Amino acid sequence: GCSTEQEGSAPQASAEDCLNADEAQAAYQSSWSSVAEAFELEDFQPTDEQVCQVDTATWKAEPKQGDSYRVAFAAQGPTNSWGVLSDEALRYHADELGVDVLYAAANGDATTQVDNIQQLASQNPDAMVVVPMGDGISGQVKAAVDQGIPVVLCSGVLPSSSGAVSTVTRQYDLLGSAYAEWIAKKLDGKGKVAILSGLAGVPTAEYQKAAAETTFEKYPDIEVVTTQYTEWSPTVAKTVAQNLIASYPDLDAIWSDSGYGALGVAQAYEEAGKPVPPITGDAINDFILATDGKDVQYALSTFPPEMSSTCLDTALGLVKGEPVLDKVYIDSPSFTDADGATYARKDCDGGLLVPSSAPEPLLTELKMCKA
Amino acid sequence: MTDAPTTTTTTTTSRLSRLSSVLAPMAGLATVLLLAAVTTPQLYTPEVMRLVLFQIGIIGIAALGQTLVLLTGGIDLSISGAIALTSVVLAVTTNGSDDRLVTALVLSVVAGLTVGLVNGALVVLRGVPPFVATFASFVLIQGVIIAWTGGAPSGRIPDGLSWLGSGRLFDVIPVPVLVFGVLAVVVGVVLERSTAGRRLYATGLNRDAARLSGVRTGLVIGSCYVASSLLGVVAGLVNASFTGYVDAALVRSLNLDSIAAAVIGGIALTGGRGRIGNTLIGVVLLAVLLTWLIQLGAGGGAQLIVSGAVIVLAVFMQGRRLRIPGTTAGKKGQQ
Amino acid sequence: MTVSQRTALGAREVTKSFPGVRALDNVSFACRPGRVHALLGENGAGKSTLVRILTGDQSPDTGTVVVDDVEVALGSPREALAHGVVPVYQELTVLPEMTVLDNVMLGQEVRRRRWLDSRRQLDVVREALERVSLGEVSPTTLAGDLSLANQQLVEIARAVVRRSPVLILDEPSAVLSGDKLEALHDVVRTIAASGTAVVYITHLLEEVHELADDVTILRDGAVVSTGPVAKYDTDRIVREMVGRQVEQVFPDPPDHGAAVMLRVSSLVPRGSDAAPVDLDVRAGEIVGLAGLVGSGRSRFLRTLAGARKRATGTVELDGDTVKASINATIDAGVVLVPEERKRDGLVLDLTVSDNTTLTSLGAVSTWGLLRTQREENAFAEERERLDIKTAGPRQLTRQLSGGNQQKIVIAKWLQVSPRVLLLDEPTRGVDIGAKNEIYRIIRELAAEGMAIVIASSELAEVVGLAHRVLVFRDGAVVGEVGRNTESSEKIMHLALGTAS
Amino acid sequence: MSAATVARPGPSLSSLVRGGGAVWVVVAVMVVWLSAVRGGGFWSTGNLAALLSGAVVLGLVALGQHIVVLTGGIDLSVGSMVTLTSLLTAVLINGYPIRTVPVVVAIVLIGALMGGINGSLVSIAGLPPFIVTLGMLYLVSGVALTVSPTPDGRVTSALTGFATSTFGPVPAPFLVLLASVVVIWALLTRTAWGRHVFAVGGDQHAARAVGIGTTSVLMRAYVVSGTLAGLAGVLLAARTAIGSPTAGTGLELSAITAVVIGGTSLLGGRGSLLGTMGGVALLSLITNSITLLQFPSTLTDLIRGLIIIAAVAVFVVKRKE
Ligand SMILES: Nc1ncnc2c1ncn2[C@@H]1O[C@H](COP(=O)(O)OP(=O)(O)OP(=O)(O)O)[C@@H](O)[C@H]1O
Ligand SMILES: Nc1ncnc2c1ncn2[C@@H]1O[C@H](COP(=O)(O)OP(=O)(O)OP(=O)(O)O)[C@@H](O)[C@H]1O
Ligand SMILES: [Mg+2]
Ligand SMILES: [Mg+2]
Repeated sequence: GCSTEQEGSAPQASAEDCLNADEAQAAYQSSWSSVAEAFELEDFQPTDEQVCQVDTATWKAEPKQGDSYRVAFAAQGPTNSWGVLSDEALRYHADELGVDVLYAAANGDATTQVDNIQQLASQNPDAMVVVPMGDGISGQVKAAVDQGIPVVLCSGVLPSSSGAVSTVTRQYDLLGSAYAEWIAKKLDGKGKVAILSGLAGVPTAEYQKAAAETTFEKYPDIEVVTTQYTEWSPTVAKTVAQNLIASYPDLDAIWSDSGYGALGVAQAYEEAGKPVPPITGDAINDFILATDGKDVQYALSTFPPEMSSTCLDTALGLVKGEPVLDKVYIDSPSFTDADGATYARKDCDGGLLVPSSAPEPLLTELKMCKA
Repeated sequence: MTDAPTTTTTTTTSRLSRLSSVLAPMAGLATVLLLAAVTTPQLYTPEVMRLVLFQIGIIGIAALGQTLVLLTGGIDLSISGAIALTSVVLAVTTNGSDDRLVTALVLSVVAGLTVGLVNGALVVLRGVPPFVATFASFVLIQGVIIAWTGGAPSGRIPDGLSWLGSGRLFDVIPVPVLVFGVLAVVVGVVLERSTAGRRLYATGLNRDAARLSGVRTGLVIGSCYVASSLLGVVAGLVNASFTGYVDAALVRSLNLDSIAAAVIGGIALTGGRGRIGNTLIGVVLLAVLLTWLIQLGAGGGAQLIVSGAVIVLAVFMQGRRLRIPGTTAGKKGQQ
Repeated sequence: MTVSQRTALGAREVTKSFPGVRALDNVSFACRPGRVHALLGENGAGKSTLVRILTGDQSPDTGTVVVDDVEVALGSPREALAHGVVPVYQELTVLPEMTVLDNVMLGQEVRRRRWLDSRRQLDVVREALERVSLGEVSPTTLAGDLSLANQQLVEIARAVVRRSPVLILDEPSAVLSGDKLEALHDVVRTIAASGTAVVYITHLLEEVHELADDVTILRDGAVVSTGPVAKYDTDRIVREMVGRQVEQVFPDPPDHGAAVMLRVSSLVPRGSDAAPVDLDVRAGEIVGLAGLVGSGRSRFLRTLAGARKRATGTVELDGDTVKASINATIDAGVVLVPEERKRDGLVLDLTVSDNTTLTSLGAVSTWGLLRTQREENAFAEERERLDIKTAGPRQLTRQLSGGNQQKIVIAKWLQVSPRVLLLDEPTRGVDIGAKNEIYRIIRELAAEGMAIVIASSELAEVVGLAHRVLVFRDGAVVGEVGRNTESSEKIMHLALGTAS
Repeated sequence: MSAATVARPGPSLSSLVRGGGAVWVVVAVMVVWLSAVRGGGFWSTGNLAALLSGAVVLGLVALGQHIVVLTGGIDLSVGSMVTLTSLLTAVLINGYPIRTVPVVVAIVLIGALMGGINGSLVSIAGLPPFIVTLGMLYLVSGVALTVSPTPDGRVTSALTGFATSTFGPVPAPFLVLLASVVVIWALLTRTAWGRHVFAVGGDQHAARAVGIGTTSVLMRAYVVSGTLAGLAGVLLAARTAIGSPTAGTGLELSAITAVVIGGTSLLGGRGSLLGTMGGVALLSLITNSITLLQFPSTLTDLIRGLIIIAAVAVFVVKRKE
């Protein structure tokens, strides 16, 4: 094998193979249009994406052990409140359905997850749900699929080379560019913007940032004056924001990928006695509560952790031979400061992403909300 | 050969060598300040300088604890664990209300004491290398926090503490830097002027000789780990009250700033060498550097590259002093 | 036999300064093939510094090193070795965690192609060990498990394997006695006979006439005299070394009290399988401990002082039991001047004053804060009493000569007004002038009523100082010898196990 | 006499620890326990393969760390070196089969080069290893992020095929680890350089005094460590197929833990390869068993922490009195 051709660059499945595409395509479009509507964006087009139905005959199977299905879950692990809820929502749903779960946590690390997937696959589960920690796990996902285990990607994407049967997620591109478009609208296409990304090198952060950068490039009069990392920590975000205030006193808006980032920024501006510029982020309860009754303009959306229960449904659908799409796009409410108050949950933990579609009993069980 | 003239030579040489030990970090500081003047002149505005001061406070408090441990010839990787643990204890026990603040403070101190005692016991009683002992307790602290909070900690820090993190004296000087200043003076006096400090230096320089002279070296070393963890608790209080929220990101990150600051300033890893002034300069250098890097708006990669280069460079400049003394085979005796 | 006029190894006008000290001052020196050249001088005269320069371990400020009549620049010991200059440094360089075999072959491994040739190595090591009288030691034992004396011999075995034209031995005999010392002398003689030039540094002046062909004497970093050994009797050597007349006389020790002050009953150090030791010492009494190297004196003293764990035994002071911990022992007033001064006795990088007050910090402080004035007064007092030669209280202890360092150790203990003073090899590596002063101090302290136990490998010293001498063999006391004319002989017999 | 015999048990444990055997006892106990609790699951070919391939990267890095620690140093930069080399492997190959061999060779050389930088700063400039490699940790991570802040590049199917191919239950990459262990073992025990590593770590001044070129000994130790990190990077890239700028984060601490649990002294000059590999085996087993036994996810870190702390407390090599 010393071909000078690049491997795997051939285009994948062509349009003709695509089954039952229309309905699926509509679901995809709607996940974009709902954001466009919430943020009142006029020209917000989804990126090209083709959604098809999976040929379920390939994956239909009886439980390999006992009467109930065993689904392996390669999770992110409880490294933050998102991870906790993602884990627990899937388990809760599995309990409801009477499905066994084989669990492994990556603690946010792709390399660990490679080992996890291999080990889970070796336990020969009926299906596998993977919350991808980075493209690096593609090879191992492929190996699991080749081994005959249907793999559903959950809350993230992998290159098509991974061979994953279905992907259940909300799009990073969607969030990144929606926030950027909202800012552009607020600024009328003109002004100085700072980008506050999460953790350098981590796909979740980098893909959203890249989408934002692409969007801002469309507006010649919007200047991205600086790009900083908040490590998704309010402490770091506040420190960074204080620096921004000092060096760019005339900043017009701040693009942030996280509510924790936004929280730190809001605090820094308030302490400096300056109005908080329009800001974006994900909808953590803390941020909404903290800005309640204050004049802060924001646009928030979520990347809901409880979508993991949909991931489980999808995986079970595969093995039961039910119709399943190869890409399932999760929609989640997006909102701006106008509706913030209606989404705030005083009875819940600050780290909760609102509105949460997780079952209330689960939230109380996890002590995230009061009963 | 030991007549009058040598007296002056020895005192001047020792004064010179003391000066030279802070010369390298001073040069580093000057370099960074100079680079900043060219690249980001806004660093010299009062607002940004205040941010530098704040950074000094935040990094400095932990660096003081680190200095004590480094002087015993140890190292404390668990400081960032103590910092995280404090904020979690605060949030969980108070749930954001001021009513149980005192209980929470007491519990934080107890938590800090426990961490310090575990470290001290591992190092002193079991002879575990400090690097590994404190790393192990760092992992354990993470485990405790995650098991306790059922995953990611979150919650509010009581407002009654917010002055500690965000307050300013006369509207100018950030409270954290004041806290650091007071603690630095205390640690400085202990090191330079107290019997405890003398015992600490003796232990760090030659543990065997100190022990045989009646110094309770185990107690000295153990106390340093406890002090370090307690200073970690103070740093944790400042840190938590800075934003008012528990920072889940802190729990997982092994923050080496305190070590970097002490070592850049000229505290030797071999123990017994270095003064509070060294730490002070190291802290200032690091604080200026970090602020400058943010001002520069360089990406994550460039920030890391510059930090790494500065660490290596700072130590390179004081390299001669840190080299294993060429004529003594005494490495083993000192541990 | 005609003496070759070639300079196998030499120095030309070498000067070397350290901060505050001129260690070598324009030193010239030459050593001829096949001859043993004794290098003598007080502590701190610069002998070891000269060795380090001759072997490339340090570089001279000015001057040059000559090897085989050619001036060479030596950048490291490695280069010196390449020129055939083999040193045995004063500080042990045996690695305790490695086997004897690896230690001997270190840096001169026998290789076949790129790999170690274990069989050849073993042969070489066996032969070398045999030569230094360590034939019974297995090459696979860890060097750290050997006694200090045997470790020193391993080091010499390492040098023997090199078969180099120049061999430098810096105080090789300091930790040797009896058979081992004889073995060392034999090795040195054979090596010299085979044409090697040997530089030999020692404080044992008897050795000089037994071994040396030539003598060079250093004083304060300068060569004061050099020539064939025949021209030097012991008196002259001592006079040139210290620059004045010195006489070693041991007047009778002052009378001691009758009441037993320190009572040690059936003491056994942990990890020892020797018979228990009993010892009674009266106020003002000086008890000597004699024995061959490795006979267990140091171990006994360390255990008595609480620095080592006891297996069994009790220690009583004036009838009160002393607990078996170092701090309890110190608090009771029993203190130890340890054998390894630099490792156990002093914090070399603290100042002389800091070291002196380390044991009595409570007394020089109020509320835990040190009072500089009180510290300096305390030091000044001891400096006066013990005649410590130092630039001042702020001088680093490292910069002091060996004898003065030893005085600092004693000074630090005098600070706590001890009842019992345990001294382990108090004059090892101490020059003759300082030695006499230490003897004077010991006698004075005894006269003040202190009980003193002194372990020493120098027979004359124990016999001369002590009221009575206990002889150790294999960790146990095998006899007691009083103060009389035949005591030395009796002690030797007891120590060697040849007593009838 | 009796007193002396009573005191025996101490030395035997300590000699077991010194020889590196102690940690294997624990590994054996864990294996027996896992077999009893989850026999089928544990001994399944798939699980064994997972266990073994999970150990490869850590094993290689620990191997390099072992040598550096023997010299009395420490290498905090190995994790970042693995990150950079694995990222570069993927980015440089980028799916072109023709590039596979030259890139793999180049990457291992890059590893050696980075090790060389560490080595020269430590040996020639005489700087403390802790800080040099801490600085390098930041520096190299920074370079990796500069090369690509997002997962990037792609290795060829030849490499991924190698990573996934097995001989029975033994994954091919594990054989690379085995081969490296054998080579390093031979270097340490059968060459003069190996002896010198111990000597330099035991007492650098003594080593210099007997004419050992301490500079080159140290230099080579760091170069070997870097080379092994490069090799680990290649294997990691082969396993993950795609390069990531954070792949090796935290590896250095695991590697140091493995070395210390294995009974090697951080002061240098003492330690056994057997022990270090035991440390790697133990850490891999812990990870494996956490998933195998399905511990509650919130307790896994606590369990891991408790085991590590117990292991270091029991298996630490004490200074001789
Ligand atoms: N590295 C050093 N730094 C400072 N001073 C030193 C150093 N090495 C030696 N000296 C000083 O140089 C002088 C000569 O020391 P040297 O060790 O050569 O004496 P010596 O003749 O070997 O004495 P001894 O008989 O005690 O071994 C002493 O005053 C010593 O304190
Ligand atoms: N590091 C060591 N490890 C094991 N055994 C040792 C060690 N050091 C000394 N020993 C043994 O302990 C015994 C007593 O040694 P010790 O040093 O107390 O004797 P000593 O009479 O004081 O001799 P020296 O004159 O060398 O001090 C000897 O048998 C010796 O071999
Ligand atoms: Mg000497
Ligand atoms: Mg002795």
